Amino acid sequence: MDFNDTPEEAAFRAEARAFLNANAVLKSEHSRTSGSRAFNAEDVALSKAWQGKKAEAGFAGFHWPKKYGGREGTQMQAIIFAQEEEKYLVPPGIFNQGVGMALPTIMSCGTQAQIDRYARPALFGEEVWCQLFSEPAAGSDLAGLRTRGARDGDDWVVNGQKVWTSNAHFSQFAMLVARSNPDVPKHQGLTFFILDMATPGVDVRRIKQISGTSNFCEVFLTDVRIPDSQRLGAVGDGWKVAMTMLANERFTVGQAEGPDFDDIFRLAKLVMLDDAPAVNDAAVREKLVNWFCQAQGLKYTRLRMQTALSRGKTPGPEASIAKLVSATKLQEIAAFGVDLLGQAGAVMDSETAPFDAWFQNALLYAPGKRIAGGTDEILRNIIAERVLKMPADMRVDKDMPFNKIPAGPR
Amino acid sequence: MDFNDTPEEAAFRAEARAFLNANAVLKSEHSRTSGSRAFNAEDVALSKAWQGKKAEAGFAGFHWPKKYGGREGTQMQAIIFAQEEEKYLVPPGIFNQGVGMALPTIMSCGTQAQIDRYARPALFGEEVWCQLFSEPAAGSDLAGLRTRGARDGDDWVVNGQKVWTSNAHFSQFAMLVARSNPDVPKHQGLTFFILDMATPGVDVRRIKQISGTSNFCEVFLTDVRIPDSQRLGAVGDGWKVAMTMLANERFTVGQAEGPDFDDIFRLAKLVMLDDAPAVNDAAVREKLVNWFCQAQGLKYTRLRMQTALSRGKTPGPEASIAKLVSATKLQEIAAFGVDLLGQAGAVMDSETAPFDAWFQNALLYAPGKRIAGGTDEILRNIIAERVLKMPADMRVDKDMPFNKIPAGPR
Amino acid sequence: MNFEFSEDVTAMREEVKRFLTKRLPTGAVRHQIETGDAFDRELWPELAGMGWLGVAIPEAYGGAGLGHEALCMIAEEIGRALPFVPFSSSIFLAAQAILEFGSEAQKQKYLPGLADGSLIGTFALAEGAGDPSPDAVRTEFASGQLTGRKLPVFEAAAAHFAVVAARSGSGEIGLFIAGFDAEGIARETLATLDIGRPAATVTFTCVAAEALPQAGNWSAVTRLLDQAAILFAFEAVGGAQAAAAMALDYAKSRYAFGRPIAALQALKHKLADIYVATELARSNAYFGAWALEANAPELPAAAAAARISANEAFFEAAKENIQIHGGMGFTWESDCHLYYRRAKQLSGNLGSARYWRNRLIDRLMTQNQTAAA
Amino acid sequence: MNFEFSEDVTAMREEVKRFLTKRLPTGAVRHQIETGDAFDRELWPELAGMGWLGVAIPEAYGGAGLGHEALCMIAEEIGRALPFVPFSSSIFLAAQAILEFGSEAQKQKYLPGLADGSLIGTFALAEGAGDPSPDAVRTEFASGQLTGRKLPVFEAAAAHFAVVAARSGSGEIGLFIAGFDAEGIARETLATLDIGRPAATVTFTCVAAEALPQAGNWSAVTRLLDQAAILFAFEAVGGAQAAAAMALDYAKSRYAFGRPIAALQALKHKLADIYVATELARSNAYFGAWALEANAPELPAAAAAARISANEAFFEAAKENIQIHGGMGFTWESDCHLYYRRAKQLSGNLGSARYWRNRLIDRLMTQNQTAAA
Repeated sequence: MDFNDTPEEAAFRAEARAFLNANAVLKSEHSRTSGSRAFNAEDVALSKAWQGKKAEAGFAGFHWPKKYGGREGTQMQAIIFAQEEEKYLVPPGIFNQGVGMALPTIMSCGTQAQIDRYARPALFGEEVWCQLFSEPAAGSDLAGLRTRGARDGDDWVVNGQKVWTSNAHFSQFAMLVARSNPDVPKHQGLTFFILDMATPGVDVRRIKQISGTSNFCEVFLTDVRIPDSQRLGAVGDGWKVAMTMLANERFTVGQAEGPDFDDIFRLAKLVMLDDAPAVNDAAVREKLVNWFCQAQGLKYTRLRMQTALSRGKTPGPEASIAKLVSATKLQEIAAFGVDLLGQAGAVMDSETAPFDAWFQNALLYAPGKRIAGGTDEILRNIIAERVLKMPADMRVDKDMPFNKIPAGPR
Repeated sequence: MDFNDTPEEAAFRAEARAFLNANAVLKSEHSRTSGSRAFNAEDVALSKAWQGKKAEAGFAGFHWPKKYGGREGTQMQAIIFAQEEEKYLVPPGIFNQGVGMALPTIMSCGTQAQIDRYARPALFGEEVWCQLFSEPAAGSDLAGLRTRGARDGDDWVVNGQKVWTSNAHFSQFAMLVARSNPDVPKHQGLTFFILDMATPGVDVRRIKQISGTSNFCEVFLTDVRIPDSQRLGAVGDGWKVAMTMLANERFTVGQAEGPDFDDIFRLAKLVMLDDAPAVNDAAVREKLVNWFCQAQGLKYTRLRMQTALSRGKTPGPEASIAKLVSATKLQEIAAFGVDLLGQAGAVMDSETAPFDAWFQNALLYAPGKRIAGGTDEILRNIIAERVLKMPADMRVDKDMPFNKIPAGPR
Repeated sequence: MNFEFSEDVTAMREEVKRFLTKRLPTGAVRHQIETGDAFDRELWPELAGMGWLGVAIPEAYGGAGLGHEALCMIAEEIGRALPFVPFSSSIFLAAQAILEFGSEAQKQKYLPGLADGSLIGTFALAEGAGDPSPDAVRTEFASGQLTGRKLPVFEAAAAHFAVVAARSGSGEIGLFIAGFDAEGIARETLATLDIGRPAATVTFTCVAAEALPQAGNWSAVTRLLDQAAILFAFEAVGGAQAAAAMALDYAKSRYAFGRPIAALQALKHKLADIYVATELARSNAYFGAWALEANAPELPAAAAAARISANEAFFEAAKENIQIHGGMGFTWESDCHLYYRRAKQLSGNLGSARYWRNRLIDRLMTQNQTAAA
Repeated sequence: MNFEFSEDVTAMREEVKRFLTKRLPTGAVRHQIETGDAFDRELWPELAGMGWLGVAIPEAYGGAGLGHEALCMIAEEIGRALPFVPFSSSIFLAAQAILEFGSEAQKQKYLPGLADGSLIGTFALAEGAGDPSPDAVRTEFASGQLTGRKLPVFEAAAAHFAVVAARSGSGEIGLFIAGFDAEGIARETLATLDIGRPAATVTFTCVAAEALPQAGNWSAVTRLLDQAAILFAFEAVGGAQAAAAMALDYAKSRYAFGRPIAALQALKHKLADIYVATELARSNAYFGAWALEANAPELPAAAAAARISANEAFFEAAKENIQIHGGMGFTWESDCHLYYRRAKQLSGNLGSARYWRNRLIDRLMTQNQTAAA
């Protein structure tokens, strides 16, 4: 048992480091991650350039076939590169939806023409993709989506509203699921499309979150015409295609970013309680140790997963564990960081609130981390059903025609 | 807002105190309640005598009609008497099932002959009753009970097994629910009986609990013949009668007995941690305060309920709250009492373990408090459905004939 | 047994509730906050006009003289409706301080204005992070003048004056009234987590001030904190109940998988637990109301228990209200975050839970009894 | 990345698991405990015969020399199966102490017997309630003799000797071997919460003893505690997993309302949370195993994190296993309570969670780094 790379891994890591050293700057020691940052036009331009540079150097599309510009590499290479890249100041990653999800799905369900059209521009950072799945009335119950796609000649006419779309305001393309047949059970009446975001009738509005920032968009679709050639998979196979895509998501949802154990530990050493650092207080210690054990537990769980990958095994449900634990931990740490400041906890001026009000800000975006990418409740269900093989929740609507399913007051 | 009795209540309290002073001895200051005590023959004899004495003096059957020896009094009188009685050393109460539950049910669902036969002997402590409801495969799902009651001439022949029956080993009579018709949905095929525990075929065995004591029995019923005259309510009305009875139970399930805030507070003042009393430790304080707030909250919730009663209103779901909170609190306090002792926590010798190993013993019976009389999960459902009016859980078996309901591997 | 608010008080509370529910439909408070003003200048005189500001101020000073139980009930409704007004600073703290520690002349000078809303006060104790403590008070009162820096002072921009804790020449901590129009005052707005309760740093440089003569040492401050803690506990109970009700309504109307999500056990049990926590907090707050009105020796322990349990219930309810609303609850356009922000504001405004836990245990250690009544 | 047990060790662990599962069907352990004997005298030599007692004892001293990673895996299986044998006292503590701090002669004298099961040792540190601390050690070693009273000493009735912490003439705490057949020894059985791990008070009155020469001060004791903490953490992980598996099996086979109770969200989420806690604890224990085997400077922090998270996961799993079993789980005839008792025994045996939390934070404060690797 050790933490060493295999010789192949070590060689690849050296290669990655060499590339990164040549093209990026190392982060300083106490750089602060935030789980809530909106990207501006400059971020997008820098991101596109950085993605292009990585793709040119063979550090993108690790799983992709070489013929589309990929590396035909291993999962471990992707992990190692991410580990190394994390240490550098690089532009935000906005290509996960395209390179990590959309294109792999197109490669497995799409036509050769679709692959040829979309693969390289995505990989080389020229085109950004987003995902038009969730709707105001279809979140955890994704298959309950109501956006209507009606066939009209060679086109489909789409009407509806999508929500919680990251990056929609600067994406060129979207993966869209719409209901093509409301008369059959809900999973059977969906069809999957590639949507050009410049199509008339696509109206993107940014959503203002609790924190005041806007990381997500809502997208209104009014008589949006999509050529049938942009359909991905068969009519009515939308659910199957979406599941193919979401299977790729599992690897990408990870820990909630924001203040973690090290940060609250640092705060507890800084803040004084009754003339002694807060870290000396037994009640503070109890909480700190709890978060330390969770943070370390997540870290070593991740390393166990990577070991499994490194040995060619399929990893387990670690991503669900990481998201479930880290989102709650983030909210607790943020709240505690605020509590530690006593009467000034509610002050957000960076002059008064330590670390530029990092904990206060985290408190405002933490609730989203427990919702986006699968709520706590959905994740517990996933663990119970997929890992522990417990029975699925009862569903009244499973075999019912979609338009007969009770939908409550509207 | 105050804590004073109304003039009527004050007069009654004085009356109750006078009776108790004349007939019982006050408890000492630090008497320890235990949630796990098995009664022996002497306890039963003393209980019967005490019940007789109370009934003679008019301090039993507060709700009962005068013609059956009751007081035709108020709920507040019952509460006030219980409050006062609690301060005295009196024999254990074993008449709740008879006086509080069985007889009120007989009075509302039974024949005059049944009332005349059973009322006075129960009230005057001559006959003890128990309740044969739960079965090994029917706990929370009480209506899933399998004990079979088949009509045979003027009798019913009962076969099956009951479990979790308090007091069965010294009870003269039992309230029994059996399945008279397995071909109809489960709630419709039950019939309610009064069972003479001396009937041949009734085999009572005591159940040894985790703690080693035996507060409950299992009762095996083999070809037990019950005359039809002992049937309570119509054939097939057993569920309705049982619900009538359980409605009376709501007032009787209360807080879990055992060490509470005062006791763990006393322990925390006694135990030393790093040369200072544990009560000085901030982490200990955090827990203590949590239990204090719960204990006080329960106390004042109870007083709010009593005020409602005193004003002639129907009390709310306070009993469910009290049981849910106090059972968990008991288990937490017991576990913490053990933890506070560090390396000697696992020692149960009364010489080493403070207060005669009260916390260790409580740790062993506390799990039962979270199960008996409605599990935590059932109580949360009750609060959600009855108080918050949330939808009931989905039931696959509701309208299915009983003998078609999936019952799993046996 | 008479452990319940009187029918008069209950009727008044229903009136407040009806008024605020109608006056402040969903979104109204948020829109008011978004104006950027210091408080809702239209609503404030309306509340005053109904006599609700002065409900606990004696009639002799322009109030209704209905006592603190009535004020507790209003506090609960304030917590529920979250009106954008400086009610708590002006009434729970400033008016209470003057009522308790002011001279007859001061009462006559300030209380009628506080009761009719023409005068708004606040309380300035904190001087940065940390819990209330005499050692943390560095602001000084000498030769009739205050000098120091208070932070955060809630609703300072709305207020005309503050009751300020400061160290006098004798070294004891006292309470002093300083007008915000006086020379030497500087108010600097702070960004706050709770956007519905703005705050400022107030700097006093040789500001003329008058002492509250009955507030001669630190125990006056703790007494004021105890009293206010109970009123804020009612605010938190109201907030907890409102957030839970919002979650419950949403869960009943939101359908997924063909059923309301309220049918899911995960939600049922979560909301049952929140209900239980809120009911226990309410009962502790009731005991606090009794202790406040009766000026009972149990006041400090009652205040601590009420505050701690109410703040915990409120934060849990507010936090899970967002969770139950899912994505919607995480948007600015939902009112969920107003409760979440307020819950956190209340958990620190009079000192942290740690401070109150220590006060409670220390009290129980000395009184050697765990509860009254 | 190679953060996983080797295939050899994993294969051995499967063997242990198969053996214990077959050898100890449901109820077997309980029946063995009910005999009233000090341990399962039949099973013990069988375990020895398989070479499992000496797995981490070097071949030179009669062991298998497979190292501590192998012992960790066996510890997990011990935690799962709860065999009624003094494995932990004799191997995790006594053998470990001699291996670490004994002279060559002592190793030769004791380790082969410990490895073949003919000799059983235990560890005597505690002298009543409280956490490990040099000040709490009042037992004295003078002129080659021990005098004092140790309580509780686990599995004292099964053991032939104890490794005893005592204060020597210099005032330093050392470790000493005392035979239980020596003159001046009195063992008095204690009632214990964990009936599967009996204990006694052992009184030493001028008992001849030999010092472990490398254990010269308190840091030897804390080092032994760190090492043992990791082994006990694996025991707790095994227990947590077994209790959770028992609950899961029951929930899947128990029907109510026409469906297995495993279909209820309340149970699904409860068991998912326990699964998550157990997985995190397992990962922390793995890091502990690495630190133990590598004798890494991270050992103390790794031991504390492994112990704390494993004990918490185990108690939660054991407690909720009873809850999920309902009435059945509350009876003597179910094995549920054996895990519940063991979980609580493990949470105090080397000192309370508080003690380990303090050690962890103190360590993090000095090392100013939170993790290795």
